[in-house]
Amino acid sequence: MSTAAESPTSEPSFYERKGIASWLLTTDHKRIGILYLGSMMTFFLVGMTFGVFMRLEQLTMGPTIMKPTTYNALFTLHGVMMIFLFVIPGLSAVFGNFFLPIMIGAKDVAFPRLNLLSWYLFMSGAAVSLSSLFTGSGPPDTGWSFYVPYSLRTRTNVTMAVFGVFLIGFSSIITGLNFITTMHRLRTKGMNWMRMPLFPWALYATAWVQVLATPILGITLLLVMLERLFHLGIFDPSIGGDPILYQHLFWTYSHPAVYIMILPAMGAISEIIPTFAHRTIFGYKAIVLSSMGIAAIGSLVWAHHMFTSGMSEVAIVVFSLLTFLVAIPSAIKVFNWVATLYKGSVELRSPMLFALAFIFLFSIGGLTGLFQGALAINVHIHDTYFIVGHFHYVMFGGTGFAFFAALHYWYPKMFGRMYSERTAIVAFVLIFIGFNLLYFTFLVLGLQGMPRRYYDHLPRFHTGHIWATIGSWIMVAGLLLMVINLVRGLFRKTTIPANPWGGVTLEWTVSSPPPTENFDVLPVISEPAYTFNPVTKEPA
Amino acid sequence: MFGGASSFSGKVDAVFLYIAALTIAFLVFITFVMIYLVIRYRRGKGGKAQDIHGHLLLELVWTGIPLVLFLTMFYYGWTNYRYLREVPRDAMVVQVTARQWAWSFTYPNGRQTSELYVALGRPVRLDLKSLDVLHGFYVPAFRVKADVVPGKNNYTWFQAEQLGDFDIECTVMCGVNHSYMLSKVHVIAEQDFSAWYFGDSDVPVLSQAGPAGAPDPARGERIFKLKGCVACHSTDGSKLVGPTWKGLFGSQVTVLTDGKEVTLTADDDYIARSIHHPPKEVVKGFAPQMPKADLSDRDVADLVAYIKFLP
Amino acid sequence: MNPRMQTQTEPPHIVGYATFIKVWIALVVLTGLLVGLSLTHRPNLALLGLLFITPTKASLVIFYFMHLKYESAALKYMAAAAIAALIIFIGLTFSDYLFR
Amino acid sequence: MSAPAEPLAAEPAGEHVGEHRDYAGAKLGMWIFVFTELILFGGLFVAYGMYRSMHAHDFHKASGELNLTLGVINTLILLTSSLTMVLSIVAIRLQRKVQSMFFLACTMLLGAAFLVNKFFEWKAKIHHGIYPGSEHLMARPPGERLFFGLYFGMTGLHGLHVTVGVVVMSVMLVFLARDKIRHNDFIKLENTGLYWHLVDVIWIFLLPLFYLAA
Repeated sequence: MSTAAESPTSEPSFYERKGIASWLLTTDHKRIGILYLGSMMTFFLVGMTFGVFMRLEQLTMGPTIMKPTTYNALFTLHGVMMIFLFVIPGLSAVFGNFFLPIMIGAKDVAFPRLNLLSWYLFMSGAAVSLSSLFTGSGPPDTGWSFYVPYSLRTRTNVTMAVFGVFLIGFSSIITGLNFITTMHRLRTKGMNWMRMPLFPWALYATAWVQVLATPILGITLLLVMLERLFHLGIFDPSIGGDPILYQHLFWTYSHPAVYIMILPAMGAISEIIPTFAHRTIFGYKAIVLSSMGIAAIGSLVWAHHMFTSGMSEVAIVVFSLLTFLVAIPSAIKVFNWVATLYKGSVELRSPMLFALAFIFLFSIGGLTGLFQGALAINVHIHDTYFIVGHFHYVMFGGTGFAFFAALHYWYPKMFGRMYSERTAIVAFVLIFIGFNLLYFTFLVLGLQGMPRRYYDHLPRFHTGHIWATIGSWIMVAGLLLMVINLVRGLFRKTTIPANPWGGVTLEWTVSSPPPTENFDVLPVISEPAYTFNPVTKEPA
Repeated sequence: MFGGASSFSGKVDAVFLYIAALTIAFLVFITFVMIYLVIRYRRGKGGKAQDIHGHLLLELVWTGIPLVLFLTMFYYGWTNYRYLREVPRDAMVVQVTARQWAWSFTYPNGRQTSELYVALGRPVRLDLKSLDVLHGFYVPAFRVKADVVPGKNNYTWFQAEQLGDFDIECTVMCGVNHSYMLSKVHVIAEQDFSAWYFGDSDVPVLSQAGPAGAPDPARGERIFKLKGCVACHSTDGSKLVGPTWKGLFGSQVTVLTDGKEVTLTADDDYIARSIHHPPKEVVKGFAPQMPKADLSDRDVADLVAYIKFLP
Repeated sequence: MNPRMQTQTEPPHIVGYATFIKVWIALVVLTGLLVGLSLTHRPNLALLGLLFITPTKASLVIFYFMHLKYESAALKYMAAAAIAALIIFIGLTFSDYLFR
Repeated sequence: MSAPAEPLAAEPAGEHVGEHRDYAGAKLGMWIFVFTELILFGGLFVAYGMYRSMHAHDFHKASGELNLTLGVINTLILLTSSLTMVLSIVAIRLQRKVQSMFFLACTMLLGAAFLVNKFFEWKAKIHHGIYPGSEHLMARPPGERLFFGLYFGMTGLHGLHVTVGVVVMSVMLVFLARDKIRHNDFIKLENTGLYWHLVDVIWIFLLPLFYLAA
């Protein structure tokens, strides 16, 4: 595992061509990945700012820095941006685009132009949904779930926001379609399915969920638009429609969407842990199967968001049972990751710290999910801060931390530069402490009965809100430090070897940053993924 | 948590404790093992890493044990939940009406209130009805929650087991004043409840829609509280979602009609128009958010009388 | 290029005009049967038509016109998975509506 | 799917992989797209199923008001257009370019005829005051309102797909004329065909759900 392997190819890197047009018209999967990264980090920072303002408002009781309409718009936009513009495309659009073809030994994805189109759809969706800020009667105030009939009655610009999300959904479908075809058609010689690294596997499972679940969101949002424009009546109780049907359709997509968010994150963790333990992954097959299992069972549990909605008792019991089943593949993954540390040679670099924190935080997220699956408790904690806390543990402690882990892990490969390791660790510690102070307090508040989406709170919740807000400051300080560190790293002139961490997947065999064509000669694979010992694969 | 204010609280808390014990044990275990392995096999120690590809028996064990534990959680959660769906026959039925942004409660004898009064130890069935959008009826102390869905009548029930006042909160985002859609449950002793229930201190108003007599400001005030006007209009001059009613009558107001600004005097006619067709004339500086209320002419007259009565 | 890919990459053999015309005739006949059944004004027969004839017609289009019959096993599995996903989705939603 | 196909040509050395020609890949991509369309309509079928089970009688009554003859004619039109579509593909593979163009043009004309038919059907309904949100409809029971809401929503979305199909086919016609679609490079036409048949499959389900529910 030499960390100083020399550049295996003299070809110019994919950054070689300059000019705006070379970026905006590119069909290179790596450049599209970078485009996604830039746009998504921007959306993340904006969404984070919204969150900071919400926490500030909750620092005191009663109206202080904003009016209820502003607050309601903030939590809606925070949700829409973080979910549809950050975590759903998240790892698959950034790292999937950049690394999937390289990791399976291909020169690009199956449909490069479609790939670019998908980025444009994503950006126009973002533009359309954010344009609701400035058009009509202001940004939507419904919450990101757009529940009917309020979303049909409110005078705010729900139509625009929903149309934006529709476009983003379309972009997500195209990415999924592209990845499936890529993995079926473009794996290099010798790379059979069971030799494929786990990140591509996770993307494969994700892609199927994207392809099969997103259309439901599409039609649901389309119907919301039609309702608002033409009063079709399908969701509107004053015409005869059933608001619960909306919830079914919405969660039929939006629950699997949670797995669209978390699966690639799990995939990235499955890459990082073996690399820094310097040994093969424990239970490769189990992780592959659990990825597919999560994708399959995860699509069957949506109605656990609706236990108090007045569904039939049969449906309630069925969905509660299925919900507990989906916890199993996640547990299997956690066990396998931890077992991968056994008899390894563990190096605690910043990506590894984020990855281990992921395991801890995701476990809390997953375990708090069990409370909600249990019917009796669900009645109590549904629609409270407990859900908000749980969701942030899974989506931020899970996907968010995995995203940062992946970013620190693949950063040298993507940019051919390096961030400051020491600053990265300081930032990590701040984020980790702030995160837990913020969201663990949310769990407690929820158990005490603090409902979500409240502009104001009762006196008995006040202490909790103060702690949470202080946590948000610590976390944001860490996040900003992390971003500054990563941006500063881009300007530090260093040469990065092809394989700085000692990884064994194909992306570490190409130079950093990779050449335009990825590979001069397509590699031929002759052994399973993650063969570290006894023979360490050196770059060809 | 762990207050036990209703007969359902204990059942929820028992399941909570069961799952909490298991999950905390799991979390501590996995974290401990993780930290131990990181330290034991750290890079600097010089141990050689080994490729261990997996262990079928281990995989089966850590699939099987969680499966069994999860199923017990499911079962325990479900059996205790069933209690909430089986309403005792002798329960008193109270009709709960939710609107943006207020609750009202109608008792079997027609009495209407904006806060819920119940007798200690007596089961109460709540039939939930929404006049506009989704709401959520939630009493944290009782661990009871149910969505209030327009066009569909949901129900829930509870049996209070502790004297005192408990918060009612709306849990489904329902608009600007969602976080102020609060009320209280007053749990009082059986004999106090009977006295209140059969007493005449607070006469039910809306069942009395008799012939119009002289407008009655006192009745207007009750409508003001019961029909949710109070959620958006203050009577002390403070600015809420809608304009305050203090000093409203006879004052000059600037309204937007079809996009034009018009200044007019707030008289009986104007107030009645505003109640019947809220979006027609919206006071400048306020959003057109007022819902249409189902009020009779007499109700409106009484409300106007109440507004006149205000200083 | 992937060697397996090259073996798969050739388009399947050409199916002649006659097969498709036969399928078309079958589709028209089935449509006639379906409409005929519903015109008998017997709800059971009409339902039978809906449950059996319609999927048959759809399968004819999918297998012949859309060529699925001549495609690889992988694609057939995928199609089956997609349709299964749809059926499960409909079934689970009905677990609510049928028991309300 | 935009990836062009040249199934028998090997990948030229040094060319960026974006230009690769992969017949099976392009078709796989299209199939996956077909699945998403199927599920998109699936959401509407769920809504239909729910409301029909809740308002069986109203659905039955409202369905009687639809013009069965027009519905059946449109079904025959679409079935025939599916046939001509598939024949167009066979023709180009047999190197009969003119025949292929003729069949494709037939498909387009049939698609257009379907839309014209649909237009008159909608026009008649709207003329009778039956359209979403109309006073006439609001005076009727909820089940009938839902039936017509779904009718306009589903046939509308289907009509939109037909329109898109006709536009795409007109592009394909130009490609055929300019030899951009050839006997050994016909994936664009084949994918257009897949899309068109999907539109047909959806109509096969719409016919009994709306016109034969009486």
